Amino acid sequence: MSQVKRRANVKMVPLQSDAIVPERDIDKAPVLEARHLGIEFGGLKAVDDFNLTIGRTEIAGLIGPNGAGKTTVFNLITKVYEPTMGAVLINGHDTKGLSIVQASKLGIARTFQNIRLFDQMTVEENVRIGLHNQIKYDMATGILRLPRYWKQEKRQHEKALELLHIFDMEKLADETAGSLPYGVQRRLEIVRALATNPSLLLLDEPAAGMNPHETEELMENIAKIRDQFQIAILLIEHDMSLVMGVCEGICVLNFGKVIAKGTADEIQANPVVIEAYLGKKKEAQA
Amino acid sequence: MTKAKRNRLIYNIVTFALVIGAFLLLQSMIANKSITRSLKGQLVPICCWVVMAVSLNLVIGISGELSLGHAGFMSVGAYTGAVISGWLLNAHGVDNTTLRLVLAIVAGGMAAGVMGALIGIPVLRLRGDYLAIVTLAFGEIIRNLVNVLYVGVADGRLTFSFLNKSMPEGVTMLVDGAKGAVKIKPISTFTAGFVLILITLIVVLNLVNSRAGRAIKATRDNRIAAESMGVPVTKYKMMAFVTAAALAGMAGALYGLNSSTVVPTQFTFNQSINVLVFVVLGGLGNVLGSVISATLLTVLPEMLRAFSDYRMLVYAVVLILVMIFTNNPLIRSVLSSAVAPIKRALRGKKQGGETA
Amino acid sequence: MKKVFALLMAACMLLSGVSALADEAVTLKIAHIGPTTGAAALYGLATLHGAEIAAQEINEANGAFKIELINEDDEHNVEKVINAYNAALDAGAQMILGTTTSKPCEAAGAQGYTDRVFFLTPSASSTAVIEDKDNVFQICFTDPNQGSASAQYIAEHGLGTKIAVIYNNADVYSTGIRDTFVAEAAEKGLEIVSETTFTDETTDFSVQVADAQNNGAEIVFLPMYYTPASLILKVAADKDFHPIFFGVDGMDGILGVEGFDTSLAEGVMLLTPFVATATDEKTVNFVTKYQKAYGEIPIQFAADAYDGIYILVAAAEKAGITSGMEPEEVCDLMIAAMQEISVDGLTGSMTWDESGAVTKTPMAATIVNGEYVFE
Amino acid sequence: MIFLDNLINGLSLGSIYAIIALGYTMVYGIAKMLNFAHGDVIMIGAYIAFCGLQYWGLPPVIAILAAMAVCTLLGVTIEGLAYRPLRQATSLAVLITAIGMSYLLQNIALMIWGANPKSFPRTFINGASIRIGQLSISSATIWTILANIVIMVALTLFTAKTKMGKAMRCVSEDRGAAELMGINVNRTISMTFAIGSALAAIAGVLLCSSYPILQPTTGSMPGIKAFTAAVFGGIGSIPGAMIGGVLLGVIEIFGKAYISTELGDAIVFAVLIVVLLVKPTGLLGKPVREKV
Repeated sequence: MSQVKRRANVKMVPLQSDAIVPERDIDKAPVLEARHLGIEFGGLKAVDDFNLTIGRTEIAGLIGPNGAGKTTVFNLITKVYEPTMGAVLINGHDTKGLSIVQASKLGIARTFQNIRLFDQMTVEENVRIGLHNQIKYDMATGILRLPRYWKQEKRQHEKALELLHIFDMEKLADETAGSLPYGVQRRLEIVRALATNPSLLLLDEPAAGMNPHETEELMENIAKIRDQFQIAILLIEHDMSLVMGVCEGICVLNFGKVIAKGTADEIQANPVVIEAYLGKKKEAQA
Repeated sequence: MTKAKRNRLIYNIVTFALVIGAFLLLQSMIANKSITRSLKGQLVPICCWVVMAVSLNLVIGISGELSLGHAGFMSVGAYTGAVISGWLLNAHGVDNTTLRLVLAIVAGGMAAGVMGALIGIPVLRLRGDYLAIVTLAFGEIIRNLVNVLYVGVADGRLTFSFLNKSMPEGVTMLVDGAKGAVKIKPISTFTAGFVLILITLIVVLNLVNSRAGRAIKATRDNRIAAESMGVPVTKYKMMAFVTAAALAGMAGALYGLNSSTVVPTQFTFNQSINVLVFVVLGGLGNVLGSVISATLLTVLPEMLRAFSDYRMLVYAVVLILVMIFTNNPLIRSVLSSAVAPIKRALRGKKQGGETA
Repeated sequence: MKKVFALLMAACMLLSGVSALADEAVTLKIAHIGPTTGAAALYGLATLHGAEIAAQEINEANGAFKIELINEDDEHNVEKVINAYNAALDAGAQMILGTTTSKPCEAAGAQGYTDRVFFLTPSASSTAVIEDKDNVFQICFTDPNQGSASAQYIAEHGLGTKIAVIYNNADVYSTGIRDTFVAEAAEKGLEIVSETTFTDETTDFSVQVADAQNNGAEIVFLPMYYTPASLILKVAADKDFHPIFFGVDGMDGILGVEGFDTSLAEGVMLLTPFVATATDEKTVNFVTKYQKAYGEIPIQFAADAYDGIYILVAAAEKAGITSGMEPEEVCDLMIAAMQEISVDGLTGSMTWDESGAVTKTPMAATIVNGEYVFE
Repeated sequence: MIFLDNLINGLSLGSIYAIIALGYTMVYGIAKMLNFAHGDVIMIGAYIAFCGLQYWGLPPVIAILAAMAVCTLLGVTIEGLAYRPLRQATSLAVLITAIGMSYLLQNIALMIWGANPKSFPRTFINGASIRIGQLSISSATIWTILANIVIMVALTLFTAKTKMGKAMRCVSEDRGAAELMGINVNRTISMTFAIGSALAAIAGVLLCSSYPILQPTTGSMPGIKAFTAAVFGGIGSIPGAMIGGVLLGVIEIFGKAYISTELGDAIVFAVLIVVLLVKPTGLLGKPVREKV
């Protein structure tokens, strides 16, 4: 139904050994490359020598114990923080010195661990903010209500409803975002991020606070989104069933460093990971 | 048409209907002379304060930044308006008062808009309390500078001087330092005020329901999220700030040209707070609320002249109570649970009607 | 329509015979407008109280005139003063005693000029108050007049030649006096060695005083109200700087500030037409009544307003104002009458010309042992 | 000579700003709110001391203690009634409330004491000035500087050594975490307001000893300038408030003396703006990172 605009000038880059699933990158340029990425907060290395390459339609997972630096990696990729070491390339473009807005324009969209919706605006308006750089007209057109205003508003409205349909949320279009239930807010964040027409979608704990049934539904939807929009997805998640179920490649982070990379099966079998992360988790659960 | 769109349309229609209705009513009262001198004298100031309140609401309610220097922009507009009007009359012999008034208001708006941009560029990078205190500082600086500004007109040319009054012979002073803008020929009319309110409402309401307006609201609700969606936050904050400053400047020009003189002490921090009270009482982000509260709070003190001792006291208490009632989660939930059954009853009835 | 009605009323009164005039006094509806609340309330209340005492005296005397005093508050605000003015006319005022302060008076007077309403201001002293307006008359000196009179006084009495001026550059009154003082001083061969400013919010005067001291000023001229003046006196005392401090009428009241160490003001000279400690019969009568009614010693503003009511009555008598006469009609009659009368009041003997400015002799008082003493 | 004279004038004014800024910085550092009414608490403190000296004939020290007691009570009451219900609200809402509180205090003072200015009586604080050669330093300045040093040392020790002081630092760092650690956040913030308001009373007395005119608006302009000083020094930092206050006072005096008395206030506010743009955290402030 939706025709996603393909980005034309994608520079081909040599294959990186940092790819989790190598075969995906043979015929497709990577969307994201993080090279020796790192940041220090007052002498403390929150992320150190982080390398990751994500292919064009890959779904990758970033896991690790609390405080491992996962969200910091997201913040580095989206330019909330400027890295003190290394580089982030998005669709082949170096993002050094770019702002959050410029990074977004390069094709990155994200959701937030602690939901950041525009609480006082309606669901549709939230999605329309995502469409901000997709369907445009200037301020004067808006104030003077020129014909272009009506045309573009109509397009925004239709597009917003189309996107909301992914999660069957069209009926909620007029609700105030802040008044929605938790799970719906998480889904709205994903829709809003998709509206920016990204080539890489970063999901920060999308299943947090969801019940197993909702999580399963979300899993299906993540795969559906990838297939429909032909985008790459990187997600942070503590729910292992979701990570193992949907991610083609997984990267494990501990104390700001990558300790393992591989497919779900490889990670589950990796003794380092089991010791550092899964093992503990199992004990805790038991 | 969606529900939200319908509600918005109704809101806008009510707003405009109320303003136009009030204007027609007052005009008919003026025509058959059933209006008191006192009320008639307040018509133009009311228009000015309505525009001030609506424009400040654009900054505080819609853009979510607390500006404490709004009166400063009003003074820039008032002074510019007075100078332009005096210059047109003295240097170019423009006798047409309507033309003078329109040009003065446009000039006042432009000057205040430019001032808004100059201030906004550094200030809007700051956040929250800092932004508030810096707008306050700018308001005071503007007042300080206007105190030592001298403008005269002679032989068709404007002469400006700063700090000391060095003027050529035979000059007619337009702005005379602490004496303010002097010898203004009052030319403001109620109709001009009414038109200015309409323009303000059209600008603000249309802006709010457009791409730019949504971007402004998004930066208010969540700055980081807005940036992550590719919305350049500072640009849109600036847009709201400069628009509000320009509208305040236009109100200032109308205000200044309603009197024979304007002094810097009319545009102090207290005046900014007065407008803030209008905005808070009318509801943050609620344009119609600002129109109503600015009107009532301008007229009521005149009707209750005997109580003017307590006006500021009451304002202060109102500010505090409104803030606590609208922001405390506990009180809000109590209030909304009290209102909910009524809402439900209303909605139930409507839905019942629709299904039937 | 209203005018016709007024004429009919006047005709009726004439018809009802001369005997009526003897029994039924003419009622003058006078509106006092001034800041009775807010930061300048001190002055507005003083003029209101002064006017009330005069009105009471006239009403008790059962003469040819009765006074009905209407009071409207202008909050010392240029916008509010128009509201106050309109409210006064709505309440039936025939003439205005006011307004108390300069800037509001300028605005209201201009409105009154268009509407043809007569103004007599007790204390609004800037020239802009009367300029280009035939309907406004002053009881106090204009600011320039005070400025030049001060310079003349200093020169004639040989108080000194090196002068420092400290003035409020955000205040019309202060800058108005300063401008002519500086001009007149130059003519009289007085040297201005230091000139510094402050604003309404200033509390620290150390720079201003230090500048005067370092430039060897013998006289410090203070064209300002007493609040900042009291701070300047304190700083000077701390710096062991003891020139002659020369003030203007705004300095009046400094001795009445609660808690003020009057020794700081010892030797301060000020130009004022009224001091409450004078011993003439009129002043004693007024001060006694004022103290009884309001529990405080009247300042010059109160005396000006007290005189104002008597001036209005004298002019009304001359002009033949009658009860219920419309303000428009009153205005032109009063303007003509004002130029013919001469009134001997608390603040001196006064006459007026068509400009609206008053002519009276300035007087300088010195503070000795915590009291004002005339030369 | 003139330079030294101005320097001393600057130090006098700066020490007043510093003592007010100490109160601001404490409250801002811990409660994370700009207590706009702080200047007006100062004014109330000065009025209480005035009443004690002028009407009740109390000895100066007792009058000051009375003012401190009243202000402490006032500060805690304000916090409990107006600010506590807004703990979760946006900073916009809190700031508007604080502005409302500032106006409320001014108008209450107006009702109780009237608009006529009062002159603050002479006490031991503003006794004879001290002369060194041609220079003279007013005794109020010396007392103010002494008070500044004592308060700064006391506050530093208090926050470093005592249990309550440590609790304050925790709340300042991370309110949520402090709550989880079992610190009573409400009580800690109340305590902060109590201390800040007691300091305000002292500041009020010192302010009015240097500039002995007392009006309902007495606290507002020094309050705003002292906030500027606190921001200048780095808000939340106790030595920062001291340094910021003194520097701002010196800048204001030098600006007036060497540039123009007309533009004195404009210069002060221009300093604030420049500082916020160049170094938003002030001279000694710590950078704050927004959590995403």
